[in-house]
Amino acid sequence: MRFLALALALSVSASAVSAAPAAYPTPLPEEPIPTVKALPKAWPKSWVVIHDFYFASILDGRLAVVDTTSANQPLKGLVRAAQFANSLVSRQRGEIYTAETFFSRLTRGERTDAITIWDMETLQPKGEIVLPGGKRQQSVTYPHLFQFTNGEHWALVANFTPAQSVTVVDLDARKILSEIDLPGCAQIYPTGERGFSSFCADGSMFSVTLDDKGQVASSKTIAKVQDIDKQPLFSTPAMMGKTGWFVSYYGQVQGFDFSGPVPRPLPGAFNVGTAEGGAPEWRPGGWQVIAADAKGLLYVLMSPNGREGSHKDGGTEVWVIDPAKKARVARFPLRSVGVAVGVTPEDTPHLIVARADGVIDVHDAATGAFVRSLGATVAANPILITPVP
Amino acid sequence: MRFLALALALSVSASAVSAAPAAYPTPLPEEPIPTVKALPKAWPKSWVVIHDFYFASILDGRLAVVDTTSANQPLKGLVRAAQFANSLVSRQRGEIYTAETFFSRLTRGERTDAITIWDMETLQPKGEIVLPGGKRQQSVTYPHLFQFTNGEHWALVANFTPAQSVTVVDLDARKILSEIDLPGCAQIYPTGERGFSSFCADGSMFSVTLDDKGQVASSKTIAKVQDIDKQPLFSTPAMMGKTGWFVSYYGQVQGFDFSGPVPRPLPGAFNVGTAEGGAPEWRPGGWQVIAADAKGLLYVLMSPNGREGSHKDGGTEVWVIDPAKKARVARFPLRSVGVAVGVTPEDTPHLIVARADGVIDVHDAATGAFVRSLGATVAANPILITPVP
Amino acid sequence: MAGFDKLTEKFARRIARGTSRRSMLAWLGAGMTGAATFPVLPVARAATHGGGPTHSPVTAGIDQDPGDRTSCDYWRYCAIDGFLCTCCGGSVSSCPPGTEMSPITWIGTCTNPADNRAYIISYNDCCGTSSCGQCLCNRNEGDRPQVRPQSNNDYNWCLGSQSSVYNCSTAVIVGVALDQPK
Amino acid sequence: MAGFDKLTEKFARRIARGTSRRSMLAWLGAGMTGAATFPVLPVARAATHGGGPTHSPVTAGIDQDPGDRTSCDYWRYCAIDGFLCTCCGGSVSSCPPGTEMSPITWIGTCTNPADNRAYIISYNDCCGTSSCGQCLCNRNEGDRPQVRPQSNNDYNWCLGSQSSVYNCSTAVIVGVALDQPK
Repeated sequence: MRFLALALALSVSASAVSAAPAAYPTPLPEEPIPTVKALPKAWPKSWVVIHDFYFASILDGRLAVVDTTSANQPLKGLVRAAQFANSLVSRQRGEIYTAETFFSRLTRGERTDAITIWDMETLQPKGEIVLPGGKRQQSVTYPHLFQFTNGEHWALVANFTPAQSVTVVDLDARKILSEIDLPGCAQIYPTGERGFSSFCADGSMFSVTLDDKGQVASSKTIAKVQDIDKQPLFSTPAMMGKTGWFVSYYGQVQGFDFSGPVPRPLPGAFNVGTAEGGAPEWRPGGWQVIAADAKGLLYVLMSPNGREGSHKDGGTEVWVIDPAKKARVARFPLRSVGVAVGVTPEDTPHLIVARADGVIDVHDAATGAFVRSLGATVAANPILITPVP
Repeated sequence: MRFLALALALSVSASAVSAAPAAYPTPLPEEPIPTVKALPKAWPKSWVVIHDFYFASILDGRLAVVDTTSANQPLKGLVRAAQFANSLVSRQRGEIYTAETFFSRLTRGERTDAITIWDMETLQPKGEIVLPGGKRQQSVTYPHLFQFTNGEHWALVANFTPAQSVTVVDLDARKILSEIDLPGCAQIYPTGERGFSSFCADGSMFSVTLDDKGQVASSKTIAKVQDIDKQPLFSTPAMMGKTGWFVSYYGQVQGFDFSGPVPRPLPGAFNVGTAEGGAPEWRPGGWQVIAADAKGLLYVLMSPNGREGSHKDGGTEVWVIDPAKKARVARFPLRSVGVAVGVTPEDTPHLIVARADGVIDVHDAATGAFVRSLGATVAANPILITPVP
Repeated sequence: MAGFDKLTEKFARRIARGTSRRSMLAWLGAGMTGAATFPVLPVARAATHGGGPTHSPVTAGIDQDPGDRTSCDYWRYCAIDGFLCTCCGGSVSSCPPGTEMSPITWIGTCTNPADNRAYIISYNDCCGTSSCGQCLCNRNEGDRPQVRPQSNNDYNWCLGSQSSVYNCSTAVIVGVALDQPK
Repeated sequence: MAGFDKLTEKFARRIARGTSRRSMLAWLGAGMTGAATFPVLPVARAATHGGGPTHSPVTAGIDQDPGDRTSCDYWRYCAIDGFLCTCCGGSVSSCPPGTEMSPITWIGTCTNPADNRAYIISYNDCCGTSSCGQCLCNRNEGDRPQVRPQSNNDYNWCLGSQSSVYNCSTAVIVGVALDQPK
């Protein structure tokens, strides 16, 4: 305590009274400690969750909660999304779920896979569900590796060891229900009340219904739903209710109705069309290349430099497609190369564009007009935009 | 296996023979898998270890092993240095040691502090020594929070809870020997054969000798070794053998002889001097502001914008000081603002400068002439340069 | 050290209970070996940016507390070291959702250019979420070596918190200094 | 799936034993559901830089294997996705010290502009050390959706390794393709 006493003496000595100006007779008030912000119980419809893949430290990925109306304080908070994580947001449950992987010594040691449950008001973890087997699929984040089913009471987690399977998780009971083998198939598209479908390597779709224990009740294969060689579909669709709209590397649009126990490919695939200025041609390009609004329009990120291998290069325009009319209804130029697009469910919807340089731009979804930029202030590598339905 | 078989069939189909030009009758050879590089058993004297504090993910900090002679492949490998880590390199033991902190769920959960032992040839971990109590000091990395003693058979780890103490670790037996309370004192300067000294808040130095069990054998306080108000010393000295040369925020140079059991302040502190062009004046500035070469010269990073609070701003010149003559012998302009300096023990020594923009520049230590830049290619936030003695 | 630990613990508990600033400052005046906040990126001030390329400032809305709180130049940040919570989902005096405010930290003294008073600023860190990554700011007016913890901003003060992982730093007014900063 | 796992394991063990490339390729030809390497940063190619602002290229030193191996444009990187090991302490065909090479990965086919041959390139990832952070490169010639793992570079193939933490990617010649890439 001898040294401590001396230190204290020194700390007290560092001071000499000053007079405050008459203009402000009262000092600024003291502020309470500790203070931690909370979020509104019901997030505004202008908020989105942006997945930051965080290339510089993939094991330290995160979700950014973003207020797209705020140009000066868009970042409302961060949620951990460690090591090739996936995430889900449930407004009805008031929770965010992250499917993550941890090692006991950061980069090495014992591996633990778990779903972490986060409260949407506090962004604090409320619990976790450990995923057995160390088999959770690690990929650049695709939304359809982790999905709800059974009215958001359950979640489905993709596994890849490289053996493919799906783990069925009861979010209410916080326990594992089952694991379903899925040889040769990938991605999870919730189907019907309790089940899912996946694309398979032969171009078919494999569909499973689950019983109330999470076991396979029935399964079915729908042959030739896509031609992977000639029209490979991006894995991430735009969802309109229970209809998923997929676009191919070459701009072909294909809908699937996932409302029933067996998925139904919608007849009449069509193309987003062509345009001048392509070198050699316009094609969809980016990581999340298609989004839907509440009115039933699709927004497709397009690259003018379409060629073999350009499908992840991002795009400089968004083409608005009406799938009912099977026609393009507008072209919106972007301010820079975008890699992901999303549309907010606001009364006046906005098109949110995550750019390759990390900047988030907000456009009017009806006109394409630029509204505001959030700058590169919420994520280093924004690759997915999740509006909160 | 049905889907698998189909996938395989598809993978085989992707092909059509071509003719190779006559100029190259033989194809390039196949290359072995797996192949992992190793480092030379004796690292060249041109190599340094650069601590990357990694602000974007402090929990994922790392050490870069850097060949300062290579402008196109300077990065030889990375070693984990997690969560405000400290490190030591022992050429005689052929090992690197990192003092780190881990959480079981990356950012939360159970905390484990440990020293990890890395092999200098393979950069693979060879083992770890768990540090009890979750009390390891976490700071922006200072070299003197983790030091050798007892001929590199032991290590000393600084703790801060904010209670201050030092943990004595037997590196040979890989076990904890003792914990020594150090109230009011900070930093660890190895002293004599088996012991250390620390600066204390009243301006004194507290010195401890250890017995062969790592317990305190004797201790001593040397009063008034620095005036923290008037000439605060940067905590990181330049070491010349067992003499530590410290510089103050205002350029005062003070040596300490740590060769005996009790440190001996060298008489005759002096100043690095002044120069034209200061606005308002030249002062040392940066994170690692002083380095020594084998000839007995000191290299001090200097800022022309010296003022209260400028001591971490980095510097635009390096001033070469001869402590024997107590005189400045040269001024070297840098290409940009430097934050850390080191001098290699090469036959022709080089001054290595880590810049605020992450670029590493190499200068001739004798003339100051710029030799090469390594670019911003080894570390995001290089804050310490450790030549390998 | 037991006595010091007890003091610290007591201080933490007082803050947790929301004890009045006045009593806390009295206790501080009685002599806390304060301690510091967090990291330094040399020249971080230059690297700092606000909420966007051309964004409107985040202000208190009153003339007596002037300046943009997303800017490293804001008066309360005279000795801060880290990511500004104002850019991270928190504010100048509150932590972002999902984090925990460190119960104790180091105390700086900054002069408010509007009322010319010297305020005691507590640079509490927000903990338990990884590096925010936005608005890195390092200013060192009054910063002294680690041997004087109450005047050094290089310590990670995510220390009384459940996790020591650092997210961002606040700059909370905890009182008016009896004296001017040196 | 047991059969597939056994195959994979067998493949891994063969590689670990250094079995000749020829027998491996024969096995591949017999039909491996290859699988992919790793992440994508869209437009990462533009962001990629070499070893320094103005550095000399890192080359094979022979005319038959032209190009700078620290550049994303190098011919072998036609379908790579990640940090180039050539910039990380490894080389085009070896992992940096301290990492472990993933035993299996996905296989691309790239044309060597010098000899005009199509080579089978194995993009083995290096694992157990965190993101290298240098020379991020993403090219997608021949990349197909994840449903075809052997043709998709978004999987993290640090999978047969002790740790799944990804450091960088190699581009190893494992043979000459019988056929040209599409």
